[in-house]
Amino acid sequence: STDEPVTGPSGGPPSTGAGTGEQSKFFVSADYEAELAMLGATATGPAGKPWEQVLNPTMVDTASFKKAGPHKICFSNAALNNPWRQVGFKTMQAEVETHRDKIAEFVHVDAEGKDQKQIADINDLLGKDCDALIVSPNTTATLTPAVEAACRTGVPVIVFDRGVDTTCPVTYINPIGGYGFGHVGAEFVAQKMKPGGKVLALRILPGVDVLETRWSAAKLVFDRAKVDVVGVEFTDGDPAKTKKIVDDYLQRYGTIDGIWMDAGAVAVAAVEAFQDAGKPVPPINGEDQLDFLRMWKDQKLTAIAPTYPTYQWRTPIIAALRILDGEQVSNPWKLPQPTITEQNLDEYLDPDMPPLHYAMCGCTGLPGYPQRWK
Amino acid sequence: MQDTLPRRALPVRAGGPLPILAILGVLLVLVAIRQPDFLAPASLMSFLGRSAPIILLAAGQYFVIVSGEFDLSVGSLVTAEVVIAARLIDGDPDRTWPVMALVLVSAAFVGLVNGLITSWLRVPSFITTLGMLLILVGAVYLWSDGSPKGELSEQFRRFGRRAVEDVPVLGRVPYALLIVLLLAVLATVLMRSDFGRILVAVGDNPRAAELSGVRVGRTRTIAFVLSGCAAGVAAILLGGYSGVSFQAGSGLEFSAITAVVLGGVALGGGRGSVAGAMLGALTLELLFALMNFFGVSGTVRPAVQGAIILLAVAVSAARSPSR
Amino acid sequence: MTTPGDVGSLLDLRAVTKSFLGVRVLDRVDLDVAPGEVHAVVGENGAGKSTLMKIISGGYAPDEGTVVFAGEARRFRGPRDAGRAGIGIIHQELALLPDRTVAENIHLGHEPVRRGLVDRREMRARTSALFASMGAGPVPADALVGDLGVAQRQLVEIAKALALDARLLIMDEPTAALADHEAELLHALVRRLRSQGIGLLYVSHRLAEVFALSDRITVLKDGRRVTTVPTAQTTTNQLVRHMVGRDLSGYYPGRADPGDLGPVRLTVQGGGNAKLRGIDLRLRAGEVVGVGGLQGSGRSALARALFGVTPFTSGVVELENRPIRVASPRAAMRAGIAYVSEDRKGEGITARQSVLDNALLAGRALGGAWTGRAARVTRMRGLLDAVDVRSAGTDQEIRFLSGGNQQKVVLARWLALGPRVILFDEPTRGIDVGAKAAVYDVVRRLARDGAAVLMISSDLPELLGMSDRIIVMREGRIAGQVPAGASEADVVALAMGAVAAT
Amino acid sequence: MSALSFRAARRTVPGVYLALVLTLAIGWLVVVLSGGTLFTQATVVSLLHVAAGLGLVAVGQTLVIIGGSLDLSVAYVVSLSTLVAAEAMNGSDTALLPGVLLALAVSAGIGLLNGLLIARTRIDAFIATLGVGLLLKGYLDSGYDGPAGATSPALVQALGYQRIGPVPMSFLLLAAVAAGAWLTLRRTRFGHHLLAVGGDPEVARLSGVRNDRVLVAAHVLCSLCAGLAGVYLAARLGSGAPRVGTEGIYDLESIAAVVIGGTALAGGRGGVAGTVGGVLLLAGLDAVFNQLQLDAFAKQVVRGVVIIGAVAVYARRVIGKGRS
Ligand SMILES: Nc1ncnc2c1ncn2[C@@H]1O[C@H](COP(=O)(O)OP(=O)(O)OP(=O)(O)O)[C@@H](O)[C@H]1O
Ligand SMILES: Nc1ncnc2c1ncn2[C@@H]1O[C@H](COP(=O)(O)OP(=O)(O)OP(=O)(O)O)[C@@H](O)[C@H]1O
Ligand SMILES: O[C@@H]1[C@@H](O)[C@H](O)OC[C@H]1O
Ligand SMILES: [Mg+2]
Ligand SMILES: [Mg+2]
Repeated sequence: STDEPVTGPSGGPPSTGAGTGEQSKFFVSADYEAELAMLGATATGPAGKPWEQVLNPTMVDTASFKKAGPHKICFSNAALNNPWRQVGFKTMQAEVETHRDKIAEFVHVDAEGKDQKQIADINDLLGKDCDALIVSPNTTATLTPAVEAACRTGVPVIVFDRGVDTTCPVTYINPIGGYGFGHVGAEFVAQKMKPGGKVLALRILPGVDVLETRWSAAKLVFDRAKVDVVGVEFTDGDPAKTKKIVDDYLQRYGTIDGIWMDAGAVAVAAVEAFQDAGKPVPPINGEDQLDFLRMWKDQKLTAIAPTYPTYQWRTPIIAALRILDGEQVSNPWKLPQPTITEQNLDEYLDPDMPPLHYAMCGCTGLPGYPQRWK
Repeated sequence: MQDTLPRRALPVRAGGPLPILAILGVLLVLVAIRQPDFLAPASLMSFLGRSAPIILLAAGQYFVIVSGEFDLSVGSLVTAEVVIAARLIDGDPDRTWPVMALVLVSAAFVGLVNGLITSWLRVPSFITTLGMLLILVGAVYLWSDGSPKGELSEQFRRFGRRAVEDVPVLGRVPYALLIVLLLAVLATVLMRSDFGRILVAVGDNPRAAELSGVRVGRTRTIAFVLSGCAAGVAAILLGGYSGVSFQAGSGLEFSAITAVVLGGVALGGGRGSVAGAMLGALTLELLFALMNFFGVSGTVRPAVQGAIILLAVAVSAARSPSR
Repeated sequence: MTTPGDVGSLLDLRAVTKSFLGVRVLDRVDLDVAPGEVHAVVGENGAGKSTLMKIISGGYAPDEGTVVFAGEARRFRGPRDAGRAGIGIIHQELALLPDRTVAENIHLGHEPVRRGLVDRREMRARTSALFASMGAGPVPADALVGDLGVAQRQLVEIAKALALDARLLIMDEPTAALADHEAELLHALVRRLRSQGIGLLYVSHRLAEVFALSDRITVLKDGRRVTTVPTAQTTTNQLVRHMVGRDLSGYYPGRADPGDLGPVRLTVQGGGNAKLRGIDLRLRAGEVVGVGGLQGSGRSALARALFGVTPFTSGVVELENRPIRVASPRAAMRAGIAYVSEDRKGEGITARQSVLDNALLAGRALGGAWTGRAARVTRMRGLLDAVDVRSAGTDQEIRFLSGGNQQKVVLARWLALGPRVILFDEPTRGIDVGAKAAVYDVVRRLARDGAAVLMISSDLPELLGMSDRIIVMREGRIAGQVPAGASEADVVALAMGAVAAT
Repeated sequence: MSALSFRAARRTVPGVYLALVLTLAIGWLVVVLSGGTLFTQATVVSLLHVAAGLGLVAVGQTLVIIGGSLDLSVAYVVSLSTLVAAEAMNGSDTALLPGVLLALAVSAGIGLLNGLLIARTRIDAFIATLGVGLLLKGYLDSGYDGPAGATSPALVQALGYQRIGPVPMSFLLLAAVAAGAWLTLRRTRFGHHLLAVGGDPEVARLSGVRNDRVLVAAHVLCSLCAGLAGVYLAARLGSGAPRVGTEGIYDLESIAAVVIGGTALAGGRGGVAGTVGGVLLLAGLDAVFNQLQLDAFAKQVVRGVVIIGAVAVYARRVIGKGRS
């Protein structure tokens, strides 16, 4: 017998980068255009509940999955190894609690950031009579065969956050995405910095699609604006490493006029590096993590925070229940992806939450708030 | 594996800090050529300050290595202490001092446990401290639900972040640098004391030491405690420098061991100086800075680092007489 | 005397020279062995016998000189090379792996292979055949060597050398660990091998067997060949004179007069542990008590029990009439007992530390006052001078010193503590004559200053020359005691199992 | 001293299997009491898959550790091997064999480098393999920003997903490699020499063993095993994955499995049977924790305790044996 996916594995997405010769293979021009278009689109769905809203919905039929409750919902999680995922997972658990009547059991398996383990985990879950399977894949290409195998068992599969290279899941849920994130940050930095200045791009790690797309969009902006990107460095999300890198660049170039980041986790460390060196903090982008938002407010930074909201962790549960009720859902399910600017900054500042909490958790109304997230 | 024919005796005492000083000198010359401003007081001070934690960890690791053991747990100990400090202080400046004391005491305690397991249960220290690495990381994640909570106070952070301002000539002198200098002097004095000499003797030949009345297990345990303490101080400086994160100490054990070996200290014990170990750490940090000045891409740096380590260690292995 | 280089010789060494860390251990040594000849090599401890054997068998490369084997000049790249050429060796120190079986040890490096796999049945069969050919009792081929006793290990070592089908077989003190009847077996084996035309190099301190077995004898002294003589043309006395190089009288410092003896320092009653049984012992201040016995008879075990390394598990130990428990070396040191191990490299020195650090090690370990540390260093420098340590300075790493000077440093380490009881285990092993004399002086001086001295030695003349009385050990017990002035024969008789003479 | 005591010593099932049975039994009990099932087919398949990857690396690691050495570069060799295999195959079945061979050849080359550095240049194995690991990391980080290449579908089918009942082919591969390593250690000259070199290099040398060659060969075999693990992972993942080795922490985990299995870190003693037991124990813990949905972090703590505890038990035994 075999668990092999019928379609066989597929490679990475084709690299079409018309006019962007230097782009990485992660750059898909059509997706890029679509995402930028979505930044301006209005979402449908209940107001004030962005996790239920959809941008450009394309509904799919799910009648074949209709099933009487209560359900057993299974979740194969890539990892719980950073605050973003921790906040998201707590939000997901709280969401599950709001559906106690419909969800009899919620099974969660943590792959600890290992592709190999996640493939085994998915296989394991397939033997557990799950009514729906939610997957947050660790790596796009390598998890594709396992997700395909899951689809073939007939269980409704819902993928969110990072994607897979197959359309077999019932739906793929995530916010607008990396191109949007990267573009917003880069546009801001390019506009606010002194013309012809030097930008340092700080990245977490290579190879994760949602992060790669952020950088490829940013690169496009900087190329067009003829900004001098003096360095692209990986920080591993380590604040100490970040500070050292920024410090070194300040040594080397005397001044840096803009900082672009593909994720906000180490934004505070980057800002501190300027402060500690006694240099003015240049235009910078972070994310919706509270430590950065507070610093932005307190230090009056020239900043912006594109987001990749953690409220997206609520949506897979909602989607699963809708699918099991036979209701139509959108595929892909694109969630709004708000940007925090100087104008709306105050809305997101919550002095009671811990510094590494993400403002866009959409969790204030959920059971256990705020204690669960502290 | 190796022939046992002793090679010709060397005029230089093996394990001394001379070779590492030579490497450091070469790197400094390269810096001076490529980025002369780096050697200006302001940037040099900041460089030394931010290098303080790894220098301390190298010193701590030195005690353990020179006594013939390994400590793989220091990186995760640093992480654990930073995370614990943040959660306990939770932004409240009044808790700074008690928590700092707790950090030091608990780090020493972890060292004590490492030492006791190694010398009483006779578990090779590689395994003891590997297990401890897993336990510490797991426990601290478990305790904090997988993401650091709370916040370090400004008072806590100043040791790793702030400086004595307006010093003549030097400008800002980071507290971290002062702390590391103080501890370096203490470490050097310690290594010249009876205890220090005994520690090296234990690493050289534990049987001979034991038959001369040395309490080998106790001596090695103290070395682990010292390594734990160094990790505690490093945690205070590193937490201060960059704030709380789960990455705070990751991989530092390997950097520290590498630094110690670069500094002329023999794995297996019995040879090398604590000054050499600390200079090894400084050299490693300078190497990173240099790679930046030469624009070596971040992703290629590990390769350059690996090549230089292999080269440096191969050269000194070829120079030193076989055991 | 036969001139080296006779036509038809199997092995022919010319002017072989070897230095370790700058110390010349072999100095232009010539040696030849004919097929079917047993050529004995004798000399004091440290004369260079084992080093020479290792050079012949490829363990070391000579610094200078040539090795001609079977008519061909050779430069062996290693023991494997020599083994292939037909040279087998039984090492003085057992070269066996305790975690491997007898058969695996015997065949290490030349395992029989069938269809690509090690043929274990063949290995077992060959092992049994080897032991049978040696006339030895059964040693289980599948036993772990670590589970065997020392005599059996020695047999394994011999079998291992025989397994090679060597044309030249080197035996470096093969009978040292063997009881009489086992030694007899070995002698028979040697004769049989000789009759098969195999050349044998036979190193031994047992002069009786040297005379019984060998055709020619070469005497080494301080790394030089003193003489090579046909066995039939020499006598024990001549040989000893060649070995020692001077008259033995006057070599050892004077003994204690009965009036010099002080109170009883140390007594043991019914002492026993895994290696020792029923030890009754009394050491008085001012006396040097020698300990004789064959290798493996428990002499070191006695010293190690007294020093708390492997403590007595039964019996009573009293120091100056107060019962003490010596559970560790540290406890022994606190009680005023010192111990100079027979294994200087493994247990005596910390090779890469300085002379001074080595000398201060015990004092530091006992710790105590922070004050007076400078004085301690000054005192130690004086002491190192007093025992005449020759080094490039007290900062020099001790491994660069000659064995004798290393030993003097170890002595200084203990002298500084002013021990009331001091245990010497083979204190002159592997050190040169001059250093030996210095060691003897120190030993005697310690006794005169009121210490009780226990001195283990395998060197019978030394034992007889130094001791005020000699206790002889056999199989973990004290077999008996002989007074000062006894003969070698008296000691050997006791050691070999004769009834106590006194 | 007797032959009897020897036989007992040799035949003892490595203690790790007792621990394994206990762990699985207790785990099974706890899982059942909490209303789940531990030994479903899917769980067993998953467990064996996880064991296969780690097991291949750990078997190789066993060889170098027995020889008194160590390999900290295996995690990078695993990653590199997935990439070499997948890129060479590029999704085509015809390139299957060349792809596999190329991956293995590259891995062997790295093992050769490790071995030569350690045996010839006499750099401590810890630093040598750490340094080589860094070289590889630099290559991987700068050369790859994500999965690359495509594994031949036939290999994916055969090695990645095919199974016989609940036993995946990959586990059979592990079984075969382990059996081969077992045979090598016990029944080949090389194996005997390796145990000797690890046990006492001087004794080995005096007995005519060419220590250098033996050690180099052990490192080549170790890297080959890591390379094979890479080929398996390429089959499992469908492409080359530049970080799969480090994500899997194959370096430290393989060493942990080896010592849990009773092989002495100092060399000269131990075997692959114990290692396989150690791997199954670690994978079994994974399975139990998965079923109980306990935190990965709690598991980490348990792993740490198990590793120290297991070795403490072995150390106790050796001391006990030495004293008796
Ligand atoms: N590997 C070595 N390194 C340094 N010195 C050595 C080494 N091997 C032997 N020596 C020294 O060389 C000298 C000769 O030693 P060797 O073992 O050849 O003497 P021996 O005649 O066999 O003595 P014994 O009768 O005690 O066995 C001694 O002083 C010894 O300490
Ligand atoms: N590491 C070891 N493993 C097993 N047996 C050993 C070991 N070391 C020593 N022995 C043996 O234990 C027995 C008692 O040892 P002990 O050293 O007391 O004898 P000895 O009479 O002093 O011999 P030697 O003349 O070699 O010093 C001897 O047979 C000795 O060779
Ligand atoms: O999981 C990812 C998280 O680690 C990063 O911080 O943001 C994007 C997510 O896809
Ligand atoms: Mg000898
Ligand atoms: Mg002895």
